[in-house]
Amino acid sequence: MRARPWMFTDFCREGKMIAAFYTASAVAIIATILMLTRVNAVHALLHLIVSLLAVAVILFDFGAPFAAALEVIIYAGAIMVLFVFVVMLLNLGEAAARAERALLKPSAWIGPSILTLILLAEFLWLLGHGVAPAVQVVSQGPVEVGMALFGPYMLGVELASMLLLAGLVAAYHLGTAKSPRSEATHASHS
Amino acid sequence: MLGLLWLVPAIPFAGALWLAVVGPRLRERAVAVIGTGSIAAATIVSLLIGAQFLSSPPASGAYTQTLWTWVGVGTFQPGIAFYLDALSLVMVVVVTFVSFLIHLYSTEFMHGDEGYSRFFAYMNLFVASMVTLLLADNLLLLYLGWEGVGLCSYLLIGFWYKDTVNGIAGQKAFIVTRAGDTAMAVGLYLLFHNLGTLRIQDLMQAAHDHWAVGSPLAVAAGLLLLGGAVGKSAQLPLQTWLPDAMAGPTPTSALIHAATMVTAGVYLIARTHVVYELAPAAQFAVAMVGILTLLMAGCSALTQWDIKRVLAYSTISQIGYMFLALGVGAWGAAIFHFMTHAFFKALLFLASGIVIEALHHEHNIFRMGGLRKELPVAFWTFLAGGCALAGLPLITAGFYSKDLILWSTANSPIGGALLWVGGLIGVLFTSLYTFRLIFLVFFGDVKTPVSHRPGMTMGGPVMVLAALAIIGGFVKGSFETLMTTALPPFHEAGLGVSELVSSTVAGVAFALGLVVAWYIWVLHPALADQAVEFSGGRLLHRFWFSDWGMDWLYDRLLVRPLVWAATINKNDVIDSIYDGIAAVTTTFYRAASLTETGKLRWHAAWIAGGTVVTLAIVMLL
Amino acid sequence: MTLLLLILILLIGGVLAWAAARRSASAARWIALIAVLADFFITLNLWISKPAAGAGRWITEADWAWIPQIGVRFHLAVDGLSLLLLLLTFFLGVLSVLASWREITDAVGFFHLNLLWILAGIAGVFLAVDLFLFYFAWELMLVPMYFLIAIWGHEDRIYAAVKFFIFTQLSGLLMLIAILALFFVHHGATGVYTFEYEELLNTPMAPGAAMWMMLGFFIAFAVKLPVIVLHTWLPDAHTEAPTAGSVVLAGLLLKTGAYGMLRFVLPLFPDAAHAFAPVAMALGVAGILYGAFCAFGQTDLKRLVAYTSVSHLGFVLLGIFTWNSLALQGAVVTMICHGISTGALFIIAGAIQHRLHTREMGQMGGLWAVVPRLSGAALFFALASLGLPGLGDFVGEFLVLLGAYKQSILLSVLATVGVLFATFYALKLVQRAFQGQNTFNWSVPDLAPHEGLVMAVMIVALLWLGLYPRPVLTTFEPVVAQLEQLPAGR
Amino acid sequence: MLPIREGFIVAGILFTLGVVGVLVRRNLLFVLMSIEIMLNAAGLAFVIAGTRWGQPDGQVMFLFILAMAAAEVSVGLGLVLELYHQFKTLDTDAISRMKG
Repeated sequence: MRARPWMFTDFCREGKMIAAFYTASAVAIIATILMLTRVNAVHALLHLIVSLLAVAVILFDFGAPFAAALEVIIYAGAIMVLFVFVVMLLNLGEAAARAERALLKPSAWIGPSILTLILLAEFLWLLGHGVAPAVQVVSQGPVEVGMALFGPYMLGVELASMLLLAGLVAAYHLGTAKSPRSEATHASHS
Repeated sequence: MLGLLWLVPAIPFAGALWLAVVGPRLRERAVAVIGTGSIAAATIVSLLIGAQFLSSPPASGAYTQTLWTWVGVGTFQPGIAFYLDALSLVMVVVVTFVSFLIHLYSTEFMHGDEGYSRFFAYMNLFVASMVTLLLADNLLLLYLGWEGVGLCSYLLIGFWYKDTVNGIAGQKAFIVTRAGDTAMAVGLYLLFHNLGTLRIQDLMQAAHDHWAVGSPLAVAAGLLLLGGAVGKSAQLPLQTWLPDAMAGPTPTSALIHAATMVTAGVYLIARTHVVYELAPAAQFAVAMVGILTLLMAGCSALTQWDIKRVLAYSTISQIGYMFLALGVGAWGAAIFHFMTHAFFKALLFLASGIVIEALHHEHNIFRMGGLRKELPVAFWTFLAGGCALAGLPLITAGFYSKDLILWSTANSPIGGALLWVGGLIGVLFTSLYTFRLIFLVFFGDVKTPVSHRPGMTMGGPVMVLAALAIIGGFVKGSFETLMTTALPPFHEAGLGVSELVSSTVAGVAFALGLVVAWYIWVLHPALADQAVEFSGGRLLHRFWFSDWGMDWLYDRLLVRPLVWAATINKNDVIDSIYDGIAAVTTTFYRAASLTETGKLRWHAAWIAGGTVVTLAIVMLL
Repeated sequence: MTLLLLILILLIGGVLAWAAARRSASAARWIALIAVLADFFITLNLWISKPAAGAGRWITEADWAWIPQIGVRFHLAVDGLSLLLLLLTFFLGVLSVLASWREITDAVGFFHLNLLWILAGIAGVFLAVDLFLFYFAWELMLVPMYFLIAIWGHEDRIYAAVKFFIFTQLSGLLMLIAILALFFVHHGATGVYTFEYEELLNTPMAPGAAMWMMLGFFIAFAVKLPVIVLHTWLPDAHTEAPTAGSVVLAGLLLKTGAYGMLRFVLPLFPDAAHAFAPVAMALGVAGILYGAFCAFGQTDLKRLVAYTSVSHLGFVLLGIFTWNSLALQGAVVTMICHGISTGALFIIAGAIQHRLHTREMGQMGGLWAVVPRLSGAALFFALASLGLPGLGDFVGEFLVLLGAYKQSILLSVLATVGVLFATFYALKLVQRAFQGQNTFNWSVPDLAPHEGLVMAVMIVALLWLGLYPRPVLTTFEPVVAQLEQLPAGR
Repeated sequence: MLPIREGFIVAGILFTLGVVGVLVRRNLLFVLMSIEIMLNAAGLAFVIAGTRWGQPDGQVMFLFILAMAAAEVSVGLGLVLELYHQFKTLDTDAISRMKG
């Protein structure tokens, strides 16, 4: 292993990292559960952001500081902000919340939750069989990731950029859909 | 002269073709001239050939004329070839002569009928096929003539097609005869397969060489050919079609269902006599068929009220006599009886035609009466025919031929006392129903006035036939010797009943029948009805009237179930298999489309379910 | 070269007819008629000039390389069997064009294109001696037939057309698999890639494989020659097709099935075919009896005639698999005469439908007085179909039965009973449609001159085949000799 | 010494919670949010795997998932707005025109 500068990760090598991992996981899971059960969209969004930040911490624990940073910047920062923006745009208000509460009867939860519990059980059973010993964490900083990205995954990067371009064009198109053309059709309808 | 043999079938065939194509446009007179002329020409040619044949018989006693090979495949080489020997000569001469008389008769009888040319076309086609049948050198050509006459009988029975009953009667006749023909066809396959040829003379020779007497193949062949003969000659068990065949015009009944076609079976058995000599069991079967039909038809004839049906049953009974003669080995006697029967039965039918025409198509004999003075021509000729049929001793031809049969039945090794007695009872029945007919129709008081008297073209043939019915018998001696050239002579054995004894006994039976008939239907007309009154009599009467219930039996046993099953299976049960397959696929499709509820959550749930199942499989395997 | 000409004339004639139709319908009809007549005379002179002179197996050949890489050659050849069937094809082709002279009024051009292309496909099937080309022609023949039924058909023509298409297409695929299997087995044995019929003839192969390949071919031909269980497409297709369609369908398409068996199933897999023979013969006899039984139950005139084809082709199947000279000759004669007699019955049925606008026999009755010449012709052909001696069908059926008797007495007797059943439906046809009272008091015109000509030609043909079939028999002689030499032949 | 297996368990739990969210919630927004969770859980699993083998590939895959999630959200929310504009409701069960 070549020498590299001191990084914050070295600090956490001792037992503190494991405790951080467990707390972050607990926070993530609780936040997600709260997010699912919320009636008000904005509350759910905030819980989701908390959950994403907790996942970022876990990522950091697993020696992927670059991924954790990205998670915070793009995922929590960009995507969630987009969500909040759209929710504000729709301004659902109290009526939607009440309707939501009507729909969320406990009975609605039973079917899917049974199904997902089976799914979870299968995960755990499969994990149980896989060999995953606790491993000495070797953190992979942005250097290694960058090297890999523009090494074997060159094609993947190009495709990702194409994907983002497509997303951009679609978003632009849908966004402007409410331009005069739809107004005209709207006018003709009424 | 013999070279013109091919003209005998060719001229009527050409006449038929010409009338079928051009006929409808010709006037009635022209059609009559062509129709009758062609048959007259055929008769003259056959008479000339007969004369030359008798005066200077060819060396081997037979003359063969081959026109062209019909079907040529490997060893199977049947040709369109004609074979003339004494047997076929007599048959052809009688058939052509009687046909000519009947054609002459029907020119006037069918006068005014809108299908006039069609009638003569069919009649000519019939004569052509009958002559082909008689002159056929090989069994395949015989089969062609055989089916041809069956076809013409179908066409002529259903001639007045406007009335569906006639159509159905024609259909019935054709189907029943073809049922017999299938048996005959199988017989042909058997003969060809085992003996390698269908040429009759070679066949007989091969049978003689290869088959021992009583060999199962010979018996099978004999029975199969008997099946064909029984179908065509309306013998037991396929006789149900002949009474219904009376739906056709009377000249047809006279020609086809009395004189010629129905005796085709007799000719077939006579022609293939070697097979029967090799198979005594089959020959005995022929005798049994003969005797049983003889008696059954005799009884049924007693109960009929339609003049033509009485004559129809009497035809079945007389052919029973011919089969009996064939069965006991008296080949010559059978042919002799064929000749005399052709004359007097045609006569009876034509005379009854005059009677029917005179009483505006009245068929019921109980509504006729006292025509003795009204229609003298019909009466005297009918009387002559009737006596010939019943067998008035010494004068009529019928007596000689029937007596010959009875005598040979008594004296033949196969026959015996039982068959002889049966024959005698038959004579009694015959004279009984004949004189019943004569007394009811011609004696007593006139019940329906006579409107139309027959002209010369109807009276002439009837009188000629009457003459033949009388003098026909005297040629017995020379006829016998002529027959021996083609058919094996009759060899006496058994009871040794002399000629004189059997003829006197027959004469007594005839007289008894005459007296009883006179007593019942002239002196005490009411007696017949009383006889039927008491319970047994009514049942018996109905039973005999419906031809011993056989027609009813066939209808219930064969016709109804087949028709019912066919209508049930109209849209083809096998088709339902494929409709079934189509239905199954549609149900699957419909079930699959139910899962398309359009709700997002359901789709997500299906996906999740799918992953669960796949993981489960991963886990388990 | 003449063989290629035969097909080209038809293909080009079809296109020309279609083009000409824009100007005038009768122009299209005349072009079609001339094209088929030309083909008929070419084949006729081919037949008359050298009836059985063919030195080797073929009378004449036309052979070009088509796709050399996989051994496919554009190889057309004629021997006794295919020459006779070609003659029948063009004979019925001319008559079907004549028969639909007045009946087809809409899209006449496209109709004649389809008709001529079917005939080209059928001629291709009879001529092709390269299996690849054979399969190509087999499919080519199918598509225009589908259009013919689907566009110019009667009431539920789409159902009938689709059913016909599925049945034939599916079985065609089985044959394709069998061809390819044979192709590769041959390569395995000899290392040569070829679809050439003569080379594929005696490829050594395992009996099991041979049986499967034989069945592949057999089922494809069994659907076309309607063997009893696979026959249900036939009544629908025949009833719904226009007259020309029915005539071509009954007269020719059924014969391609029988031809296929004689050309491919028997020679290519002699031992397998020999082992399979009893089953096929039993199927044939079952077909005869069941076909006749169903025909007897029908009330629709065309459906009745369609079922009679099932019965008659049962004889052909019986004849083919009896495998002796008598039965084989009988099978070919039956094929030809059935083509003519059933073709004629369909023309008559078409004429009646054209006049009365109904096929239900219940509504006919008493037509003899109204249309005597048409009824007379119908009677003649009904008698031909019930196997009256003196007409062609009888000669064929008698030979088949005679040959079958050598093989198995029971089957031959049952088949003869089948002939008796034939009487039932033929007489029912005549009785129900033409005799009896004119209850619906029809008054319709009798046969038109051109229809009369068609009828007369067919009557003469049947009488000639019935009384003097030797020319047909001698033409087919060499092929029978070849078939008999096969190891399994007796 | 980080417990890899527990890491995967957490990812699994998060993923299943996402699935429950998708199945239960009728509101389209909540469905989208649950999908985000599922994506996130998958990303986490990839990173943990990467760390387990000491390869940067896990993080590269995570990066791609991020890119995909971003594109998906932008389009998804665009559609949500369009849908809301059309149907005036976000209840997925109501919007079920695509019936079989």
